[in-house]
Amino acid sequence: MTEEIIIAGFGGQGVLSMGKILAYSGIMQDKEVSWMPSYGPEMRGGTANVTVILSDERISSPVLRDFDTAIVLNQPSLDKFEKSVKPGGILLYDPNGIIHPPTRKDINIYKIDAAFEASKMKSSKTFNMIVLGAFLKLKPVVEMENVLKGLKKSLPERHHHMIPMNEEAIKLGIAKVEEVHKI
Amino acid sequence: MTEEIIIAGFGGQGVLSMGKILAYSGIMQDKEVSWMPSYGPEMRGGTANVTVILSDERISSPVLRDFDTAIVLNQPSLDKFEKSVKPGGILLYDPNGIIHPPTRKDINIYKIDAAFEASKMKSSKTFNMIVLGAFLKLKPVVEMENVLKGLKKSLPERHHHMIPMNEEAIKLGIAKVEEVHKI
Amino acid sequence: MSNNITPEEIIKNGTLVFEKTKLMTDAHLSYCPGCGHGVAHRITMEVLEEMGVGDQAIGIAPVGCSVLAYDFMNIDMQQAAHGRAPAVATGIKRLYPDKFVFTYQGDGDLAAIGTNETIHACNRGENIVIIFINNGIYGMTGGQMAPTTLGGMKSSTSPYGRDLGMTGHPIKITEMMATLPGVCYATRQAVHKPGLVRKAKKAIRKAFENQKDKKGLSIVEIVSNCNSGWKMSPVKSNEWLEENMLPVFPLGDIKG
Amino acid sequence: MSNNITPEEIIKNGTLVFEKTKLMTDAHLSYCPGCGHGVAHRITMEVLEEMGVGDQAIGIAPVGCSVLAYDFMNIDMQQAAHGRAPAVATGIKRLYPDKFVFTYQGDGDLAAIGTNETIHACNRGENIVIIFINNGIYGMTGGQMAPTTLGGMKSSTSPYGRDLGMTGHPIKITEMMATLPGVCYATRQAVHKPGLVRKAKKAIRKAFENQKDKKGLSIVEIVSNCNSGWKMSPVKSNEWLEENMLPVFPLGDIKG
Amino acid sequence: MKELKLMKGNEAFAEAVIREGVDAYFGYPITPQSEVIEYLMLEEPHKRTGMVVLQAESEIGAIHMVYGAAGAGKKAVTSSSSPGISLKQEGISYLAGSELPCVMLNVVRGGPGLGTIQPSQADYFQTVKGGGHGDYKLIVLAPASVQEMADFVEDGFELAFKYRNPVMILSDGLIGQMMEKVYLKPQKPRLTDEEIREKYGNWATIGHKPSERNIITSLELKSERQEKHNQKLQAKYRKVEKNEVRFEKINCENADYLLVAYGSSARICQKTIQLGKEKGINIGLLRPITLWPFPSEEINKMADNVKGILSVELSTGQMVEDVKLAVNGKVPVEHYGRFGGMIHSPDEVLEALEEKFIK
Amino acid sequence: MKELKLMKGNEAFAEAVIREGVDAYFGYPITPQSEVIEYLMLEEPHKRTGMVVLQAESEIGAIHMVYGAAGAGKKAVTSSSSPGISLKQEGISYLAGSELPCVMLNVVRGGPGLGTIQPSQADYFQTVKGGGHGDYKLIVLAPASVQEMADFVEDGFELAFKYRNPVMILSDGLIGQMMEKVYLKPQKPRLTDEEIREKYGNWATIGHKPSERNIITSLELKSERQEKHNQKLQAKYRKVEKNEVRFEKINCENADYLLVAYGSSARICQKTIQLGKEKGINIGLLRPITLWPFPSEEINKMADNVKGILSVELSTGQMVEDVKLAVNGKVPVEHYGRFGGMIHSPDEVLEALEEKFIK
Amino acid sequence: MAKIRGAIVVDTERCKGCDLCVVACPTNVIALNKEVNGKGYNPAFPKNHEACIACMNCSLVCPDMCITVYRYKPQKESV
Amino acid sequence: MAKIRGAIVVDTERCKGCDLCVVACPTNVIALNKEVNGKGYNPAFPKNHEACIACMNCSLVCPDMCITVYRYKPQKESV
Ligand SMILES: Cc1ncc(C[n+]2csc(CCOP(=O)(O)OP(=O)(O)O)c2C)c(N)n1
Ligand SMILES: Cc1ncc(C[n+]2csc(CCOP(=O)(O)OP(=O)(O)O)c2C)c(N)n1
Ligand code: SF4
Ligand code: SF4
Ligand code: SF4
Ligand code: SF4
Ligand code: SF4
Ligand code: SF4
Ligand SMILES: [Mg+2]
Ligand SMILES: [Mg+2]
Repeated sequence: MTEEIIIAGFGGQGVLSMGKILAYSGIMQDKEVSWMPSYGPEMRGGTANVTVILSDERISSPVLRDFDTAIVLNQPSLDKFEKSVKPGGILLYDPNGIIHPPTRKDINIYKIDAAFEASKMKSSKTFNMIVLGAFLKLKPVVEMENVLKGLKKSLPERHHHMIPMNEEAIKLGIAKVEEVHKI
Repeated sequence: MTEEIIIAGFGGQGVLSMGKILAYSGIMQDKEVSWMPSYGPEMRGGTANVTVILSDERISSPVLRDFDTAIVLNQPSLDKFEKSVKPGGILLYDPNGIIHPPTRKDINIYKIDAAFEASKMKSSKTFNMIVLGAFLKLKPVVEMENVLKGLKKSLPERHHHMIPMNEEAIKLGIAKVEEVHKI
Repeated sequence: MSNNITPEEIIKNGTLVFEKTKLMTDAHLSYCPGCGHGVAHRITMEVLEEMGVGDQAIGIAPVGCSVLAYDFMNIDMQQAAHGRAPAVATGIKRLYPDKFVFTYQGDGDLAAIGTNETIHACNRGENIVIIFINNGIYGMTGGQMAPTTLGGMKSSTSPYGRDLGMTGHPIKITEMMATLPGVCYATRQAVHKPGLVRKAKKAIRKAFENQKDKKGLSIVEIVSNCNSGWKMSPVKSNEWLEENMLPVFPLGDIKG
Repeated sequence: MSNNITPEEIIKNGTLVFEKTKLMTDAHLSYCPGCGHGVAHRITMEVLEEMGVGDQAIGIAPVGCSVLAYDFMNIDMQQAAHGRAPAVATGIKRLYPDKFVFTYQGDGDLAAIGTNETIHACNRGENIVIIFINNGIYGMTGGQMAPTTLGGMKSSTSPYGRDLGMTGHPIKITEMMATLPGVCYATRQAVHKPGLVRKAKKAIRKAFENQKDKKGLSIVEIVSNCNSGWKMSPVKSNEWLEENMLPVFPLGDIKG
Repeated sequence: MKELKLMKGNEAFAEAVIREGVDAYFGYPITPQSEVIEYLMLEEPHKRTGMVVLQAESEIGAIHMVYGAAGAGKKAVTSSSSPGISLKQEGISYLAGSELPCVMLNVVRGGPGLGTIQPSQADYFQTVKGGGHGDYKLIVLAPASVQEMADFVEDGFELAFKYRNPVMILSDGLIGQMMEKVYLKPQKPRLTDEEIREKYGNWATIGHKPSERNIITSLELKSERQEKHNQKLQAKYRKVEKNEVRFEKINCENADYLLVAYGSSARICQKTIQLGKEKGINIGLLRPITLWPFPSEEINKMADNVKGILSVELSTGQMVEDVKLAVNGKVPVEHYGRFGGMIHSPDEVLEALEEKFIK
Repeated sequence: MKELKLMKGNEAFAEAVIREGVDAYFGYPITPQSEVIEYLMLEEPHKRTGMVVLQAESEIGAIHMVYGAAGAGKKAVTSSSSPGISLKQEGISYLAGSELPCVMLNVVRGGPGLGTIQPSQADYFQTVKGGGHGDYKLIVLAPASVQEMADFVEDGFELAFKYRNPVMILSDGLIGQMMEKVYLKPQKPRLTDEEIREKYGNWATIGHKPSERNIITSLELKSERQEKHNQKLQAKYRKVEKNEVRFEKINCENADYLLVAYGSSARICQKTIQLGKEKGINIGLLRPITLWPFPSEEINKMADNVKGILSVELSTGQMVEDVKLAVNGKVPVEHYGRFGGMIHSPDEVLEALEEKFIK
Repeated sequence: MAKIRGAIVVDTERCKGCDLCVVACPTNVIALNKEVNGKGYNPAFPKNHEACIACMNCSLVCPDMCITVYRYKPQKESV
Repeated sequence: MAKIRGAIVVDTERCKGCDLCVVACPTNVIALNKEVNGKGYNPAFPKNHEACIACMNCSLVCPDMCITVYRYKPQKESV
């Protein structure tokens, strides 16, 4: 099994840490992982993205042109990465602020209204966990138990009290993800 | 005609400027010239040497292992450069302070007691000009007229009054050079 | 019209009393929200505009958050290597003694890696202006400790607070520069309050007037916030600046 | 024995009151006749010998005439790149806080190319000693102008005399260093007269005692001749030093 | 017991530095490697091992602090990125000339000049041919994973002390910024003066009696002696070339085409091999682990059995010269690579290979 | 009217700098090239042409003053020797990245480290391959006589402005310190702002209205654009390689062996040819005048007709790599050279040639 | 004496919602909008515009040059 | 009181004839030799040796550490 994922959005949306939790979860499930961020000044206010690979084998290139799954959380990211999903792959997006929704017919498209759900949960910090839940529903590459372990590993001790809320958010994401287009 | 000369002695003996005057004289006689000094901290108090080449053709290497003429003005220089005279070439030295005189049999050896003559002239500054005279007697590679022109060129204006004394010194050198060993 | 005039009417009929100077480009600044660099840029350009010398000015951008100053200052500019702006300015000014040459530098740039170029431009009395943004931190690279970082202040390379015993005291480089005869004017200003902005601008004006009069090097230090590096909101960071930076770096003229 | 004792007898029977310290090697110094470097070397080594810490000392030789100091100072030494001795000393001292670490630097080395390393070692308060030989010139490379060269003074790069307007004033770097809290002791000495030699040695002793007591950085500037660079006899150069250098670089403690 | 972590390359390097028992780190911040000093400051290794971590006033300050510490026989580290490494060149030449061991890290970004902060491999020439003046060589290790960012600290110090030579770890923004699994070795104790002397000989300046004193210098005013010193260095370099070449071969047995790539580019090329297989193109990869000494002999041997060799670098073509020198005309050697902070994808590499050798 | 003088290489360079109408010299003393700044100070060119001569606080200061002056469209010069040139590497990379024209002189001495002050050619790699970071090239001229020390100032500026690229004159202590006849060109006037703009275009930062303003920078945070910038640089470099290769061939017609040597070493090899003749060995000499662009094509052609090629350098072997790359395996290529400040004599070169190829 | 009145125009696309103008305004004219702009910031707007006295405080401290200020000085009553 | 007497030994091969000791000596003990040493310098020597009072001035200022100083203090007459 190898799952190649790109996660992209605004700097503040928790894109990098979502990738990190995914990577940690992978490790908990004894997978090989790589997490490759975009970095630099564009992160200040601008967009950020991270490539995460989970695999049962040693990972070769951390740099990819095409992905099994693209998770895009704003319009610029959608514009940039819709074309990078492998035919038959998955595009997952948050419709909030999306004016031009995805149009490809050769991939599976899902949406998760994570911003909306997070505001309902009254915690913007759960946003990326809701998205993660949605992804895990579509691609159960790691088991819930290992995700929680990964969460624990990636959060500093003093934030461990937030784990239950995050778990809830992940579950919410699993429940709320919607199919848009299926091939 | 090509004449390859090494001049070597103590820092204060005017070795470099003697070479310079010779080079200038060569230019006055429309020759190609090169003047290559040893430089660096050893010049401070230590020994100095300069390679001068006068030629009718374009000069190739300014660096030489063997010379047509070696002019050596102290013991260390004699020790170093006696062996560098081409067979049949000339070694000219000032005997002052020389404990181990030259011994080669395959070269022509001359001496000029320039230190002594200079002290008689009551001007240590003429020392190197006396040596130059001696050399010119042995190897009249440049004409006296051009030597004087060279002297003029190489001395700053304010020292031009010293030219007559230098001329005298050169002539003295021409007169006083002695044969030591002739092949 | 009466006192009951609406804002819309005022905008149509009133006098325009403040707008962006033409010597700033229309590009959106790359700085974090509330960062003092913006005001410092603007008042520098306002001074050049008011003096009518924008087309005779050459600015040197540093390496630091203001590395892209040339995207914002609408004049001829060179981007200098980290710390070397005063040398670059020297190279230009020596050849164009009648042009207005200035550097715009951060505290890492001017007071860490660039100390040598700073001190010697001062010592030679280069007839230039240095605008020096002291925010007590390396903003650009992610908030590392600078030589100007306060004692006990946290940064990404002093995560437990700067230890004065291990890393030294916040350096007052402007005071050091002021000791050199080549420096004709040294002042410390701030731009986090309207009155201070006005004063800072006056100081910058004086600095460029000095250059015009060939008096030597003028340095205008501006104590500023780096709210990102300090990890505070802009408003909070300005308060913190007032309470913590200014006691160590007191405002006012140091020389000239 | 009586007052009529001969010198030869005194040598045999008298007390030895002065001889070359064992912490100087037997190598002949590479310096020009009469150059102040020799005395400065010797008294530095005498202090270490008297403190009994020669085998706990690490010296840093600069680039300059004293580049070969390691041939003469009979202790562990490192040769540093031009101007970088204070950084090299920092590297050593941070790892051996109980050893005696000092740099020996000329004015070109310390106050021109090395200004940054100098200032920041001071600012960090590195617990080291800097022996700073100020002869107002680059001796080693043939007498070029240094930042410390006096106004009007001739050098091979100021052949018509240093022009203060073009090249700046002689820099008083020791005074600048003294402004930094990390510097516990800054003093200016000379070694061209016996009394001054005694004082200079005391200053060096104090500097090393400071290091022992972990007080911070001590700088001992020694105003010295470079008779070769100045193109004077040693005796004349010392007179010239007294008349011309000392008014600009007055002797005495500056701090501590 | 090895410890498993998910870390950035820069962090793994920093943690490995602590665990290696390194005595001192001196550095100056620069993207994309500031995590090294930030991690060290956060970890407070002075509490863990007594290790010194100091932020220098500049890269020049840092390299000369390393010079001082290394001259005192200590394990010293510095790190920077391209422009900062350029500033260290005089110091690096001094370290090599004085034969001082140390480990340096360059997390390369795109140049020239201020350039970009994105990954690049355009400092190969600077590192391998001599960015500083004079005839000298750095031992150069090129990590291709976060694991190697950690492992090469130990390897680097072994080589550095064995040969009394500075070692450069030539990484890039990609390896520095990415996170992977890394197995960390257990903490080594820092060596005492006695252990250092026993292990590596008594050459360090830590204070001695006159009769036993040590001198660290790269100066030799007498040319005869300077030439001797250079000869000694050259003899050492020949020894390193003979003993320390390291490389990795992937899928090379029956390869028709050979990729030569190091570091991040080698990682990318691994995937290109896969893509090639899918297309029926048999590609091998030789990954130099030491860039100097370069695996010239191995590449020369490989040249006997392939139709073409592609040097794949994030640069406009630098290592390709060493590949050509190794191949000496036997088969065509070409270069491919994105640059200026751009990164080629595995597909692009395959396309380039096809275009240059097959189409 | 040309003027005949007897001058040191360093002095000839300095005088030619004045006569070229150069606007500014910035430098820091170092042996064996301090005569450059000393001569300039003595000559007071500010009185002759208004030229600025300033002793900087360091080599780093000097190169960045050059950067400023060059960015202002002026003819700016700096000079130094090996350790000082290492310090300039960041600045040089900036000049190349910002495409600024200037002329630099390196009067090479033996390294590494502080080394010796005697002549050497061990900075070839640093100069030709890129001592600084990033993908860039310097145009490199190698004078082999005092005359060329003077002439290459004009040539250098022509190339520098034509390609908006820094030019390095790679000399050494031998050429710098020796005196020869030199014919000096008449004084050129310094160019006015208008002349500069007309001749070289309007890119300099000398103060403009906002609508016409100029920016000098080497930064491009967007990798796409940085890659484009690099491609532009590379296209320029290919043009230089096509148009500006310079070399001299001596006795090459029927040579059995070819010496490749530049600068002082080429002078020495000229005599070796003579000595060879006396022994019945037919030796040719190819002297690269531009070290970059390197006369690879010509050497490759020559390789068809000779039995062996000897790269003769005052180093442990650096240019020999470029010779090998040019020859690409056609004939054996060897290196010979003294180093560390030692200078090979013409006889030694001949002996080396015999030993490597004949005996 | 007639009160001086002022008005401001905020370039909401430039604005980064830093709040500095809000704090600087002596008459509490300015507030941040709940709606974000294209860059995701809550831009300033003159919530209490009538209170503006054209003191320029807001424009002086705005780092992003978002604020243009107009002044209106009514005919003096005595004239 | 008995006069303190001194004597010096000059290492003539180290000496560079700089004259500094000559100038520093309060009792004019030292002069430079007419004959040069192996390095070509005119070395210092105690020309007027009896006048030496062992003040060490010469050795203190000698940059080349050529001078060793001995002191002799005659038995005090009163003892
Ligand atoms: C030679 C070199 N070293 C380091 C850097 C990395 N760097 C970029 S900006 C910077 C510090 C900037 O701090 P400061 O000058 O205070 O400016 P600020 O961002 O705070 O305005 C550093 C260290 C660099 N670009 N070049
Ligand atoms: C990087 C570098 N730049 C320049 C030099 C040349 N250089 C050697 S010594 C020296 C100046 C020495 O002057 P100072 O420090 O005053 O020492 P002094 O010789 O006067 O005692 C210079 C410029 C060098 N060796 N290295
Ligand atoms: S990081 Fe700091 S200095 Fe830089 S733009 Fe942000 S607030 Fe301003
Ligand atoms: S050149 Fe000057 S400083 Fe150097 S040894 Fe001679 S007198 Fe002393
Ligand atoms: S001009 Fe003054 S009163 Fe008006 S909004 Fe701005 S700060 Fe408030
Ligand atoms: S100060 Fe400027 S940027 Fe900040 S909120 Fe006000 S208008 Fe917006
Ligand atoms: S010890 Fe004093 S009195 Fe004796 S020679 Fe020396 S200086 Fe003169
Ligand atoms: S001071 Fe020393 S070197 Fe000078 S003359 Fe006297 S003994 Fe000789
Ligand atoms: Mg800052
Ligand atoms: Mg000096």
